[in-house]
Amino acid sequence: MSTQNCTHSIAITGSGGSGAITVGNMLLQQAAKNSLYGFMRRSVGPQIRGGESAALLRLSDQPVFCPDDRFDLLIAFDWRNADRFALEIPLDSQSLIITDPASGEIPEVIQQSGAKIIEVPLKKMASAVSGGRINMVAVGLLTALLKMPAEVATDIISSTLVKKGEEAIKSSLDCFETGFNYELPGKLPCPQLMAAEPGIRWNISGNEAAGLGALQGGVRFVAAYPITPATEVLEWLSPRIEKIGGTLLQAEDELASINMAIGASFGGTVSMTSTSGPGLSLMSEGIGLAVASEIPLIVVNVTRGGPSTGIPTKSEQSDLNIALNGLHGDAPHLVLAPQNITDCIDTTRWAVQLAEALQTPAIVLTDQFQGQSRCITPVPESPDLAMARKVAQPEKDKVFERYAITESGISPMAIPGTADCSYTADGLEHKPSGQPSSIATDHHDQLDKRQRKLDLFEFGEKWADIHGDGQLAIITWGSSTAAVLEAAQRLKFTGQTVKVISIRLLAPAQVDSLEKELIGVNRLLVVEQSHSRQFYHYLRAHYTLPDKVNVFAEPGPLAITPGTITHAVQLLKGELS
Amino acid sequence: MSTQNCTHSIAITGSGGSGAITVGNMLLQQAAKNSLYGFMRRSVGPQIRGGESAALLRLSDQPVFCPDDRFDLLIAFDWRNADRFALEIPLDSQSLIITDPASGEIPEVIQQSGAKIIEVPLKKMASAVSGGRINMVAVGLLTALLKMPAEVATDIISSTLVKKGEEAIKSSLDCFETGFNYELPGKLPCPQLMAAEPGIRWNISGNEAAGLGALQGGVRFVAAYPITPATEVLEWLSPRIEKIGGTLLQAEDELASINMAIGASFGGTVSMTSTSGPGLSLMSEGIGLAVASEIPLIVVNVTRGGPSTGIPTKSEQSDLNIALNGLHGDAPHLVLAPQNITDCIDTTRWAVQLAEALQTPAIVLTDQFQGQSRCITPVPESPDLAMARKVAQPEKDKVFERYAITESGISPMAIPGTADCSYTADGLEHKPSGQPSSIATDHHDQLDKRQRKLDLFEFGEKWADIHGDGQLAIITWGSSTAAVLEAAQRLKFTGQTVKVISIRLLAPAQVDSLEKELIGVNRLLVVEQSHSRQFYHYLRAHYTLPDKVNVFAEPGPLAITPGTITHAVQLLKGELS
Amino acid sequence: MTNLAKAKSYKSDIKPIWCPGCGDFAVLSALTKAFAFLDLAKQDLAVISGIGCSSRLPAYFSSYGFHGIHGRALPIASGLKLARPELTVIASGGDGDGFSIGGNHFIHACRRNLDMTYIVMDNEVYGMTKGQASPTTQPDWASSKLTPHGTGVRPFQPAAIALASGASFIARAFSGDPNGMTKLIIAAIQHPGFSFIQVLSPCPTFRPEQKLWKHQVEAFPHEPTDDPVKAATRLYTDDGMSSGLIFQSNYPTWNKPEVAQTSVKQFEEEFVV
Amino acid sequence: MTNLAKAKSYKSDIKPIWCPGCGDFAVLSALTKAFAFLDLAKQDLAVISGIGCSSRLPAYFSSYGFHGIHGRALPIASGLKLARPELTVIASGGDGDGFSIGGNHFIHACRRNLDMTYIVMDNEVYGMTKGQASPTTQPDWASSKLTPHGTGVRPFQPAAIALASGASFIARAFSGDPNGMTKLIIAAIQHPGFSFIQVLSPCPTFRPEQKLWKHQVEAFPHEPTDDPVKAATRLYTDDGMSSGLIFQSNYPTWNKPEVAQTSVKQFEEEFVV
Ligand SMILES: Cc1ncc(C[n+]2csc(CCOP(=O)(O)OP(=O)(O)O)c2C)c(N)n1
Ligand SMILES: Cc1ncc(C[n+]2csc(CCOP(=O)(O)OP(=O)(O)O)c2C)c(N)n1
Ligand code: SF4
Ligand code: SF4
Ligand SMILES: [Mg+2]
Ligand SMILES: [Mg+2]
Repeated sequence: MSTQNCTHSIAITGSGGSGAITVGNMLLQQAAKNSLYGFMRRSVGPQIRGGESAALLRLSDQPVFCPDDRFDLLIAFDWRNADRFALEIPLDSQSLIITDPASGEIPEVIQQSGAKIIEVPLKKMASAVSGGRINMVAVGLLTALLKMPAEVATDIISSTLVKKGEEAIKSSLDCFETGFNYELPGKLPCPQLMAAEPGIRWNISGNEAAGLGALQGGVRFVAAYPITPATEVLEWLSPRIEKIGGTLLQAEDELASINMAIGASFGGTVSMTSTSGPGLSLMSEGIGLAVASEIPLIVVNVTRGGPSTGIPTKSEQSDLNIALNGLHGDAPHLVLAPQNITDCIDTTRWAVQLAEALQTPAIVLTDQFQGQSRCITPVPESPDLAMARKVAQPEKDKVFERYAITESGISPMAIPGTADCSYTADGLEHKPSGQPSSIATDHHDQLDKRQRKLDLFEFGEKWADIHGDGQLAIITWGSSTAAVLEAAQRLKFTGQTVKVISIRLLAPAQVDSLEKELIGVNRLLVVEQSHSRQFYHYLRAHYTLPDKVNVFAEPGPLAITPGTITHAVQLLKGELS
Repeated sequence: MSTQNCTHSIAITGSGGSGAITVGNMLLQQAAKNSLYGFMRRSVGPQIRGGESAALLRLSDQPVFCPDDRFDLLIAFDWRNADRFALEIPLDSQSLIITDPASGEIPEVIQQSGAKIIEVPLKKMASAVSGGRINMVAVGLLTALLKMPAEVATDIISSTLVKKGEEAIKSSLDCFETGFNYELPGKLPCPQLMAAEPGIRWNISGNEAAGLGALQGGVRFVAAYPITPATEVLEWLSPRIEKIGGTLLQAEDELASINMAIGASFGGTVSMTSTSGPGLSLMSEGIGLAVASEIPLIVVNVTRGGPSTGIPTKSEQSDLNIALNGLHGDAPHLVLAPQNITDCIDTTRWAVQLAEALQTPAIVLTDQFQGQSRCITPVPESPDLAMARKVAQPEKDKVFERYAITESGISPMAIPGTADCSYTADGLEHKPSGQPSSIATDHHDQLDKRQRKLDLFEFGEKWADIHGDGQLAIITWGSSTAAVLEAAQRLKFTGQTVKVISIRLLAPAQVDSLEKELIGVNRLLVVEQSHSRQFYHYLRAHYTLPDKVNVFAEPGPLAITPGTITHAVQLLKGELS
Repeated sequence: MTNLAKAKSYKSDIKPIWCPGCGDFAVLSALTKAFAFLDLAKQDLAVISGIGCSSRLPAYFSSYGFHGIHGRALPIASGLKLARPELTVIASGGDGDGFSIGGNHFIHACRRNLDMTYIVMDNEVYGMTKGQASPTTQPDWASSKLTPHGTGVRPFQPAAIALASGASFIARAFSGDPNGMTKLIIAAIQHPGFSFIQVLSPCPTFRPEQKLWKHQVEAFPHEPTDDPVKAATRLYTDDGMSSGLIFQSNYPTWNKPEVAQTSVKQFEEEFVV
Repeated sequence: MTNLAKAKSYKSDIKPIWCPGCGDFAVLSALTKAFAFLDLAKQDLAVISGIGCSSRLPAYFSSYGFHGIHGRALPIASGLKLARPELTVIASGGDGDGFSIGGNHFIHACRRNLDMTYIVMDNEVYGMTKGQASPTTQPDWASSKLTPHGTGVRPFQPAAIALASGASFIARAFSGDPNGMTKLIIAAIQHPGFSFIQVLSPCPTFRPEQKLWKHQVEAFPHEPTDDPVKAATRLYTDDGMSSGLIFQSNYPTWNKPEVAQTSVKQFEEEFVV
């Protein structure tokens, strides 16, 4: 990404049943078909059904993974509970608001923005069509406004509604046309998007991506318990995993699901579970068992607002502490974090491979922001081959020792069905044979071994992504990365260079690698989405940082945007000069 | 403690039923009655009954809370499974071993020490008495060897065995006499203990002490699930709490016990639970609920060897990570650690008071080493008064807001039964009224408030204990403190001064207080009993430390002894010079 | 104050997040009517729940309440009741909350027989997480992506489990029969011991077919019994769609033991050697 | 090889930590005899447990095993069985492990009906933690400091709960009758579905009075039934001290659905716009 992005940010809101999300989805598909890119979040109210919802869309000529600081356009089907959205849809005097005068007065919080208001008789236009719906009028309006071709849009409408029958398609197309041909007294405050390089595009959410990465890595057993915002990982996996010989089971609770995954992995099947904060808490004991008994598995944790039940539908990066340090005893394990929606594929796949290679659990920390958003991206690169589990076979004249002390720290692991290698896995401290032992030397040997296998492993280049260079570095992780990278790009456009380090492998800490990257950096800005500066404290705990460190830590539920980061950098630079 | 301790370390071992522990207990009582002090650990094998056990005793003219580096005397009733003890009973050429030739050859691991072996026909002596037992012969032998008066010993025998009847007492006294009068061809390699200041002594274990501190603090409800080594906290509390109007309930599991404690505390009753690592893992979700819904309670965690089921009967300080960072989301809470057996009273009481004042859970981190050991101590100082919970009453013309935003961060808490203050406690993020909310400003207000109440509270002097002064400081916590303090005392005796800082209040981190104490310190030695340097990483995460920091981190199960610490200090000093 | 106005006084002014037509509205209103009938003082009443659509209940009352964590309504309620026996404690939640993640507390609460009432709004689905199978879901219900072929597992029988676990009051109500439900709730609160009411409470959003329940639910054809054998026989032959009081017995409730009282100072004396 | 020698070949050379006279020795030996009788290949056999004295069982076999965490034997065993249906999976543990902390998995494993065997060594006490009351302990047993007046709670009825939960094979064995136990274990392993055996297995250390069990346990006076009503009737009138097969039925077991197979690449295609 070398030039300034050209993007359009569009919010479509309405109360339940108004079809705002459908509009967003259709525009996202149009973008893909028109060789553009896009990113879409959804925001929903507390009501289970019939509550308000918003599609928060961003279209661009480059891949985008985060929202902009402001919206160019808000199209509101009604104003019910608009105050609940107001903070999520920042508007300014450059913005447009399209609304139907029939939906009543525009709320004060929205008017304050000074955005230009365009009144369109959406309801009237829709009701002129038999079975017409305003959201399809909106698709028409927006397609025209964005100067996207009508044929692409109508194709998408037809194929999307194919199950609803001919009549529904017909009335939707009519509505589309009404909207498309409507003369809007205003245009978007930004230049038209120019098609980027053509080519096949994917439309994928982070939760789907994590599911795909898991299957690519070799996962063939999943046990889990539904929880927002992780359920879609399971919903994507369930009908698919059975088609490649695997099994997904909805368990009675998270205690069952983590322990089922342990049992299946003990049996030689690559296993996972997926959850969010409250479920991760319940899984701690099981994850600790996997550490002690050296059972590989992955836990995809889609973080939501905490603590406790918190804000289930909104995002935060506040499960970092528990992922890193939430196990009792000395329990070294893996923690990885994908950096954007498509990276959910790669990082999850890598997590599976590492867990398998290292016989230890890996926690993949994604979040609601990545998990439940969709993006349009180029087709991701072809994955590495799944790393196969090193399965022990009997050796002549040698008694099999499951927890043998080895130089690499990795012991031979046999799986049931292998003759002459039987053993009992144990979460009690044990001798190399697996027999329980409370003797100091056995404890130390096994503790050393479990640590050593992580310390000695060659993790390679993927531990972090490094972008740019400069004396000022921004260090971040996970879903905050997208906003940081876009901020860096904007800064570069104004001639300011910053180095961006985004850590993918959070545990074990890659001390040498990071400290090498910090050579020449004299000022560090830590960016994370938590209240208690969890990432900052983690960095301090494990790495030697430059003398001057600033922290940009904001809890959810609002997304971190590029502008807030460039602003933080400007402040630093001001301070510096 | 200004002079070098004069202490005797004595190990009594035997296989199940041989009564080794009884010998230790009787000697401990004799010490108390003879105006001495003492400390006794127990070590048991994996067998539930009939396995080997050892009483590891240390008698002194000053209060002692940790074992010495070596043993002066080992009296072994037999040698079964002696290898399992060998590492716990370091002997040297100065040591004595008393053994019965009839129990067979002394194992190689023991002989290697070069200790002087004294053969005593224990079995024969015991069988000369009708119903005689060798352990009573041993009490006699040891009483004489330690030059303690026979009358005190016989009184203790008689009162201990009162339930066993006249005959048992008679034969025990006879055995005692045989032992007492036996001419041992050797004496202890250290001067006779001189009685310290006379006065009433307590004989107490850390688990009992934690129970007592809890009741002093006002705890009147306990729900818990048995787990080694925490069960004795409950066993001490259960028959007592009901005598002061309280309730203890054995729950179906730890999920139930933590949530029952939450329910009871919501009801206005000061509440606690007690557990160890695996149980603490299961409680994470509940503790997080207490944070979010602002319910005070305490969790006394008696740490054992980890990870997973680990080594249930042995000690370690490796639950620090989970205690500090084991909750999902941003979940500020209290973590405290008693520094020795009697401090279990004070720290637990203080934890109750803080939890109540701050409406948040407090985790008290003790461990097997403190919890299951007994000591003889002077009568502890009279406790502070229990801090009463600030219970809200209705205010005229004001709607009660349970989670009102206040300057101190502490909101008014009403309890059921109070008219016009009813509210619904919630672990979902909420408005000041308690009504669920996913709006950013509500989330930020409540996150700020829950953090602020901990940040602004005046914790006073008890956050740490500071001893001595010097440019070299040792920083430690919890049960490692005793060995560190004794090491400091030994160093002082050789003219070397070190400053010892032992942190009692681990969370919230007392940054200013510690950094003030570190002024003038240019070298820091961190001492802890964990493999992954949990305390060291915690310190780095939260405090600015001197440039030169060394870490002495050893996992369990062997106790940290003063000599290993003085040795570490010598190494540092050597390096320095 | 008419009874209806009085019932209303137990409601808070928070608007339920429930979907139009959700069965839980009727449970909320039946509870307020029962409270009014029993003339309970608001401040001595606490409604406790877990997490789920149904578990949103507590905030809709003007009494004390606790909206806890998923599956733990019963432990929180039990702790409260143990600490404050004089309060009227109502535990509540959904079939997922109570029978899936909370199943262990359910069987042990039945055994423990504390004097409280547990109301499970059973819609045979996880409403809050948008429609997965719960333990009470029929094995062939295939509308959840997580169980695309149905669960293939025979449904959990709440009443039979309660009986086997030793519950002393077992009833089934239907939110389509609010008066019957109110009467059962009154009886449950009056019952000294643990009272369990399974309320068939439709979820029109994820189980639209449950709209038919109003044609299917019938009154239990038997008088309530205190004989577990009779109750078991009936339950094992019942289709799960009959409402009414099934079983009531005077099992002993868990009680604080009567012991002579002393002081913490006394315990300190015990440590003196 | 005589049968006895063969049975012995299923034993590892680790010496049990159990107290002399512990009932669990007989369970270990009955299992090896059943394995020998069924001629199971060691490497295709896995014994899974939780934590407790009884849960130490797996390491004493020469087969595969997993000594897991307290209360989770059944999930670990279920995961293994789901992933490797061809293995013979035995879950095992104590009454505390299975009915207290593990109670929820017990009822759901009964429902799920995977083809495995679950053996609970019931000594009505927590042995490993030195003698606390378990769910099956009589309410007036007052020898634990945690319940100095007894639990005051009616005991958990494992067989009745299993029945209400939908288990398809329910038996009670006695470690004082090793031959009877061996036969029941054989039948349990042969049964296609979830087989539950409650073994009365005395703890002479913390429940010395259980030495009397050998005079109290009698064979069930009935033939096994497949009628839950009959089984319930018997169980509700039984004193919990009769041994034998109580209930066996051919409920459907949970099975992997038969679906056409494809490849991960195919799923990738679905994302193409
Ligand atoms: C520990 C944990 N796991 C999972 C969830 C997600 N979750 C919330 S409600 C719910 C199920 C609700 O179903 P039910 O109890 O039947 O209530 P309903 O919504 O149907 O009324 C689940 C799985 C959670 N909040 N916490
Ligand atoms: C999470 C957790 N809680 C508590 C314990 C402590 N614990 C170990 S075994 C046990 C009970 C054992 O009783 P049971 O299952 O009946 O087995 P038994 O020893 O009687 O054979 C308990 C409470 C633990 N290991 N883990
Ligand atoms: S989803 Fe179902 S249970 Fe939830 S509120 Fe809507 S109708 Fe009620
Ligand atoms: S304590 Fe009881 S259950 Fe445990 S090994 Fe001893 S006799 Fe067996
Ligand atoms: Mg439900
Ligand atoms: Mg038991």
